[in-house]
Amino acid sequence: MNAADTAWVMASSALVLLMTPGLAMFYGGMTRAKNVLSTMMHSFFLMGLASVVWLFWGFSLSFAQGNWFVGSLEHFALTGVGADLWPETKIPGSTYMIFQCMFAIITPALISGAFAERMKFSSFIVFTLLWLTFVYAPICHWIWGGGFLQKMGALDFAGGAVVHINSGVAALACAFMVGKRKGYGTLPMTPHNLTLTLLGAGLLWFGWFGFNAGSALAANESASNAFVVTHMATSTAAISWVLAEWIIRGKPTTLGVASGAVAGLVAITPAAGFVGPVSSVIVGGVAGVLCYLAVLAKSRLGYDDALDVVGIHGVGGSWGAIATGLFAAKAIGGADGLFFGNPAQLGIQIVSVLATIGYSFMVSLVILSVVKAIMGLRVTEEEEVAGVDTSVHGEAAYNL
Amino acid sequence: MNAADTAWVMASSALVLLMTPGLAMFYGGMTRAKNVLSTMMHSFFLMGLASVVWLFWGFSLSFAQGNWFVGSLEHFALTGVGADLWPETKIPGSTYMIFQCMFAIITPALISGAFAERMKFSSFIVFTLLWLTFVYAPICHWIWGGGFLQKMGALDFAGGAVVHINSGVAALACAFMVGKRKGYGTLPMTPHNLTLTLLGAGLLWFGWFGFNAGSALAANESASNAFVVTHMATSTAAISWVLAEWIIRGKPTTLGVASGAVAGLVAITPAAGFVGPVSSVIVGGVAGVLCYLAVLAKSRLGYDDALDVVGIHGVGGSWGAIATGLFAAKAIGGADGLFFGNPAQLGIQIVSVLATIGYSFMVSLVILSVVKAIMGLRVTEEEEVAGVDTSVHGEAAYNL
Amino acid sequence: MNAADTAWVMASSALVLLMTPGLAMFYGGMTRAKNVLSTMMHSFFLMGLASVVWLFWGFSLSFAQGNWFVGSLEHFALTGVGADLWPETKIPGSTYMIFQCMFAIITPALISGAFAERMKFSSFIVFTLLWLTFVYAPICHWIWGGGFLQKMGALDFAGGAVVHINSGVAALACAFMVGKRKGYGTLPMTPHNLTLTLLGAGLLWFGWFGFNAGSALAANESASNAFVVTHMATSTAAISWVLAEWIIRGKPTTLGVASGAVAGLVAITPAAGFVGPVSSVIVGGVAGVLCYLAVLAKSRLGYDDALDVVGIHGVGGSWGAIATGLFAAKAIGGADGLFFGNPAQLGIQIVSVLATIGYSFMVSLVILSVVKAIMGLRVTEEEEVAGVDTSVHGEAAYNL
Amino acid sequence: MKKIEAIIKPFKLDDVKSAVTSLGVQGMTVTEVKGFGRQKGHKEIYRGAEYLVDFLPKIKIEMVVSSEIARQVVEKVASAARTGAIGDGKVFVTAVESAVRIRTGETDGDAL
Amino acid sequence: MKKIEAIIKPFKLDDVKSAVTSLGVQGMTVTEVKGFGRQKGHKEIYRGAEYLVDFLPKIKIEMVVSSEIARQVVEKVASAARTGAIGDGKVFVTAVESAVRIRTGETDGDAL
Amino acid sequence: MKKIEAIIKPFKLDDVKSAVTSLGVQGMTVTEVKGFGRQKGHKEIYRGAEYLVDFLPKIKIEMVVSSEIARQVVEKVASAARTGAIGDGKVFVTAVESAVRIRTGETDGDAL
Ligand SMILES: Nc1ncnc2c1ncn2[C@@H]1O[C@H](COP(=O)(O)OP(=O)(O)O)[C@@H](O)[C@H]1O
Ligand SMILES: Nc1ncnc2c1ncn2[C@@H]1O[C@H](COP(=O)(O)OP(=O)(O)O)[C@@H](O)[C@H]1O
Ligand SMILES: Nc1ncnc2c1ncn2[C@@H]1O[C@H](COP(=O)(O)OP(=O)(O)O)[C@@H](O)[C@H]1O
Repeated sequence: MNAADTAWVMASSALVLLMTPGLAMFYGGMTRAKNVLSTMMHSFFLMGLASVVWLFWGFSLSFAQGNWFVGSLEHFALTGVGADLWPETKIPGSTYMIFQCMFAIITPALISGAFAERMKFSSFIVFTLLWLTFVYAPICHWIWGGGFLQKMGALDFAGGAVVHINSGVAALACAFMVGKRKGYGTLPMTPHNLTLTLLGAGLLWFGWFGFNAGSALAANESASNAFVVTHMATSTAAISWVLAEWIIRGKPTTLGVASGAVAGLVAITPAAGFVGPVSSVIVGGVAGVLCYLAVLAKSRLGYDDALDVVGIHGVGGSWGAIATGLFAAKAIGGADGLFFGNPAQLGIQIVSVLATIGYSFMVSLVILSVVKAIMGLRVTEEEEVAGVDTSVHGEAAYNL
Repeated sequence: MNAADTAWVMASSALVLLMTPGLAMFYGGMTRAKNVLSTMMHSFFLMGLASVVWLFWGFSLSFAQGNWFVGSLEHFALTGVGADLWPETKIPGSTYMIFQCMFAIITPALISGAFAERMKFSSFIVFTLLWLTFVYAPICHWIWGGGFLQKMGALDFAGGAVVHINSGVAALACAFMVGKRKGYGTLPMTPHNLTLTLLGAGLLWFGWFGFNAGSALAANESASNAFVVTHMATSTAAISWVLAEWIIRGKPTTLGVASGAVAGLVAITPAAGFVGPVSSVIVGGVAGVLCYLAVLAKSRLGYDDALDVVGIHGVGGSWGAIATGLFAAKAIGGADGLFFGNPAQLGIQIVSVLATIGYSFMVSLVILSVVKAIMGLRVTEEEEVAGVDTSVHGEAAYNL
Repeated sequence: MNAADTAWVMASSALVLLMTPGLAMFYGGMTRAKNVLSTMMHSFFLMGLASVVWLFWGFSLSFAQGNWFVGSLEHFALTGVGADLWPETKIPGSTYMIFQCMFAIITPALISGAFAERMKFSSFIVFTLLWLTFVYAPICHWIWGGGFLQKMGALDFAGGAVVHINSGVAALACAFMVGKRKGYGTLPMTPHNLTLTLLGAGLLWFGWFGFNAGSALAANESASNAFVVTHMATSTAAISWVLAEWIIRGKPTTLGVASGAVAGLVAITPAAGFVGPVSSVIVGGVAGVLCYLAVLAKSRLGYDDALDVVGIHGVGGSWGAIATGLFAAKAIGGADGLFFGNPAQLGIQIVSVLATIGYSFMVSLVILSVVKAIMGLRVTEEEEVAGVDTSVHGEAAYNL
Repeated sequence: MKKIEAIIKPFKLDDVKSAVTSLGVQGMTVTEVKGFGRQKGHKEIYRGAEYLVDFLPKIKIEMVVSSEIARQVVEKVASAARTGAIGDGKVFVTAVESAVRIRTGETDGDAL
Repeated sequence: MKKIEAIIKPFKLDDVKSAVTSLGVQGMTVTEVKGFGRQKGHKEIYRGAEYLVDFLPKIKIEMVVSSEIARQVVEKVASAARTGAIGDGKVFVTAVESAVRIRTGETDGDAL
Repeated sequence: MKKIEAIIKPFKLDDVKSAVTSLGVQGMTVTEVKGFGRQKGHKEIYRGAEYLVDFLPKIKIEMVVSSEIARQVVEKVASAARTGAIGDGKVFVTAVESAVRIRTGETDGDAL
């Protein structure tokens, strides 16, 4: 065991855990005051629920030896995952498992932005249980657990496809199936507390160093490169989103700087171990503008993805996966992309994007249809008007 | 010196430091708006006060060689605590000292939840000074500094007795001696800002990885196990508290998920180095339900422990200490508990719980009586009605 | 490469990055509700802007081999800064670069407290771009990049001069050039949300362990000492500020404990690698009182440094640099100060303070004059009365 | 002149505003209030302790208008704010003796 | 009909509500206000700068009731809100010309 | 007695308070309100979606005073609150039938 690597991956695991409360703040600030708790509850409850799923079968289905599609139940309840080194790393299996656990928490938490302010809490629980099992675990296995995309040579350093495309596409399915918020498009639905959203963005940026640089699974040069390009892509995306909106709408906004930063973090995620700093500036710069335009386009397309999971994670993640196929450089991460003379890699990346989109969308739709048929997906109209916080959770966020 | 271990314990120290601001948020959000600053002040002022006590005599009384009961003044003002390795570790003495310092900050900060919204600030300072000296330092010495409980073989990985039972029991003494808040039981005393409480819970969960996994004092397999079981017990407790209240009161709440998480963190603290992941799920699952019931019972018992320190830290810590005697497994931490064929360990754990409860309660009562006699414990009724923030601290939290 | 050192400096970089959102909270809570977003925007936008400057020319001008005054463009766009070890360290160049990047973000963010609630956003951007290039990079080079102050033997462990005196003095120039807020001295300008300020102070304290202990660039005894003295000076300053105001104004405040902590963090920054724990208590104790008095004096001096950058960073940083010349001890950091028999060091420290003050003040004034002439520095009076948030950024922080 | 005071459900504010603007009402003042009435409140639960919140969020609109149009305004407000569900609120009319526009010093009818 | 407007100390709200409910008052509207009067305020201190806050938090209750019971209501409110300490507040009575229940269109007495 | 109700710009509160205190007014009640009128609002932008906010923050001051000084108070308030810019606000006067000081039970003139 390498103590330094273990220390780094443990620290990274803590950082990634913190991203979920960070996300809760980021999302919570954007909802109306009457729904902030229910929105944060999605993230906080998942910190519990997804971990227990992970412990019992999620990790095993994702990472135990299996077939091209999914793992097995060999590591059910973490059997055989402990002090021994995880293959091809110098860290204990338990460290590897817990690092990955944090990814399984935040991915469904990201989706929850799509159905904020109206989802039924019990249906959310059932949906998530099924989704982690039938969508997250297989896709995770495809790319990181020895599945077919990994065998094909798809590059996804820290979860562009597994986490972001996956959650963005599932969010689209949710937005369709759950339907629009009452009054969407006519009532103002302005963020109720942007300081909370900014705080969340700050915690996400901080935690994401664990997400990306921790994915090197060692405290080495690769981790250091991932750290640098994560920061630089994020910085550039924060600026480029603000510049784009300043030009298009006339005002540079704080929600824009926060959203741009998240867009940059998303886009660099698959590329972090493969591209250098100057490339990362391009990846981030494009991500900021692209995701801003995607969010603007939403109102035209007419679905109500309340907190823009599709526009930021779906679009940003897809761009990142493709950008990895463009900017990857052997000197950095052992593989070349199109601009370094290897067009094949771009093809592989596109396959991984399409496979993820197709599978995640279809299976999410199926799960949602089943849940809808059995127990419904939304709170009642009366509960929605009164606010989900008091009607479902029996609490009011503020008594100032 | 082992650089990786030192890096890990320094990172853990920073994490544990952050728990005290996290606690300030967690507590502050639960008070009424007119008392939030005074509540947060307890935690923030202790970050200063307890550290200075620690530097001069607290660390020495806890960890310098002494007798069965208490250390000595050998390390007064940190004499002899510097670059040299701390015995039985590969980290500098200064690193060991500062890690432990963070525990001496948060323990009295935890107590402050019992007397929130009415304690006199000057009396709080005097109480804390005496309490750190006459309660914290001895109990810390008993268990970690070479005192009689350590010699008996009591297991307390990261502070179930030293930190949680100790603070929970002292909190009970405070609730008795300080008395109920004016209007308790008749006026509504609802949390004024649950987003603050959730943020605090998130920071506590994050910081607690330092608390528990840092207590291995090395970046090794034991730390990794502690990390994993901390996370899993917390996850389970967060869920089990919510399920319990959902069944009993009909609503799953965000204050419930936050409280459950803290209950799980507390309960796994003594056990973190000794039990495996499946056991941790049981430890956490029981903790969530048990602490919820303890909090419900409070209203029957009729003392006003404003922020439920007794119900969560007292009860959760005691359960954790006993659970360590049940679930400890030699394969994990070198000692077996009842369920692994060693009933003696359970006996030792019970002794450590009873000793901590008895000593902490009695001496806390004595200290409080002395402070009450000399300077009183409460603000005036007028100050209490107006709110402690403006009347004692001359500030209002919000001018929105 | 030493993996443990690399892990520690990466973790420290993440911690220092978090300080800027922390600062945004700390500052944002102190403004009026109508200007909180614009104030936080300064910090968040700089997380983007300063990083891009750093990547392209900032790092190179600061740290590439150059002359006594400034570096060169040798490392333009990070050419030659990657996996290879950075000279005299055991960490990759990329790790060293990103750690330093975080300092280049927070320094101009600190300045922004002086012109909060009235600065024009576009002028802020131009000012910052010029300031990083013509003020930050040279001074950084003088002290850490091989420039004349480093050659003279000036001691600045983690940025007393580079970060704090520098930003404090530039803040004074800004306060003069931008002018007072409308209504300053007659209208009440009370903090709108002190819980946000306390949260910010907590994050700053946490992140500062990376700032100071990370500046050892290794997970060694020096880092551990820096960690300890950082914590102890901060603790003492938090207490001493509160005691000073309690005596002078009759109330111990939470804004006082937060401000005192920051004053202590600032003062110990240059000294962290050179002084021992008992000295650190003196450094912090003096800092708390001195900065409190400096803030009180402001109202007499008649400039409107809105969030007290001069009083805390300018005064605290200067005291810290001088204190380093007093309390430095060879046994700790290889150099003695006046109290350990080496009066020459004090002289060198004073030279470094004066050089930083003189250069930073003059060049900041020149930059501000140029920006003022070309595009003006302030929002219009109407925008200021309405609040910068809605008028410049088109957003309202709170819709509760 | 009459002062028309309407207590309505918060999400009806925009409808009421448009309705009265069409009658030529050029100004109004809006306050967030809590209402107690026939509409029942909800329970809030904190760590198992239940609180009955019987004050519900409402919006109070105040408009001073000339006596001639007062009746019409009342009708428009009432119909715009109606959902038919309990808790829709009330409209009250009181007499106003005089009015001043601060900016210009104009009084009464001209001040509105 | 009369409108009874009471400015009271915040923690007396529940007492006043129970007192008037017992007289058959079925609705009221409550606003958080700041009061300035004989009761003195407090100083706030931020980094050493002192601000005198002479506006204190109060609650304003508005109830429209039939003229017959108005006097009784005023008395009940005043006695329920009394602590005897300075700052207890005031009760004002004004005439209301008409009232409408938005939900049903009922008017005047029936609307209350 | 008269109730004087003034809607003013928030930053004029202190000026108005001093102005009327000099006339012997000893109490007033202040509410944060939102005003809609000739003064136009601002646009807010969230992730590119624009919202027109036409309700602006204002302060409502209510003072009950004896009929004799009512006219003077109105003038003082209007001149203290005037900036000359659009949105300065209004002053309305209504009749008050009776007043009670809760603390003592004093009524009418003595209650103010
Ligand atoms: N007598 C009253 N005086 C003042 N406000 C009232 C009165 N009765 C009701 N209200 C206000 O009107 C709101 C709606 O009244 P409620 O009785 O719940 O339903 P409805 O308007 O359908 O009869 C209440 O929440 C309260 O704010
Ligand atoms: N003339 C007035 N007009 C309107 N409100 C008043 C008036 N006088 C007092 N108030 C309100 O009543 C509250 C209590 O008044 P105060 O003079 O402090 O004490 P008391 O009611 O005991 O005489 C004030 O805070 C204010 O809100
Ligand atoms: N008819 C009215 N009834 C009640 N309040 C009004 C009325 N007209 C204006 N107001 C209030 O006065 C404020 C200022 O009015 P506005 O028309 O913007 O400017 P001005 O006072 O300069 O004419 C509004 O924001 C609103 O609060």
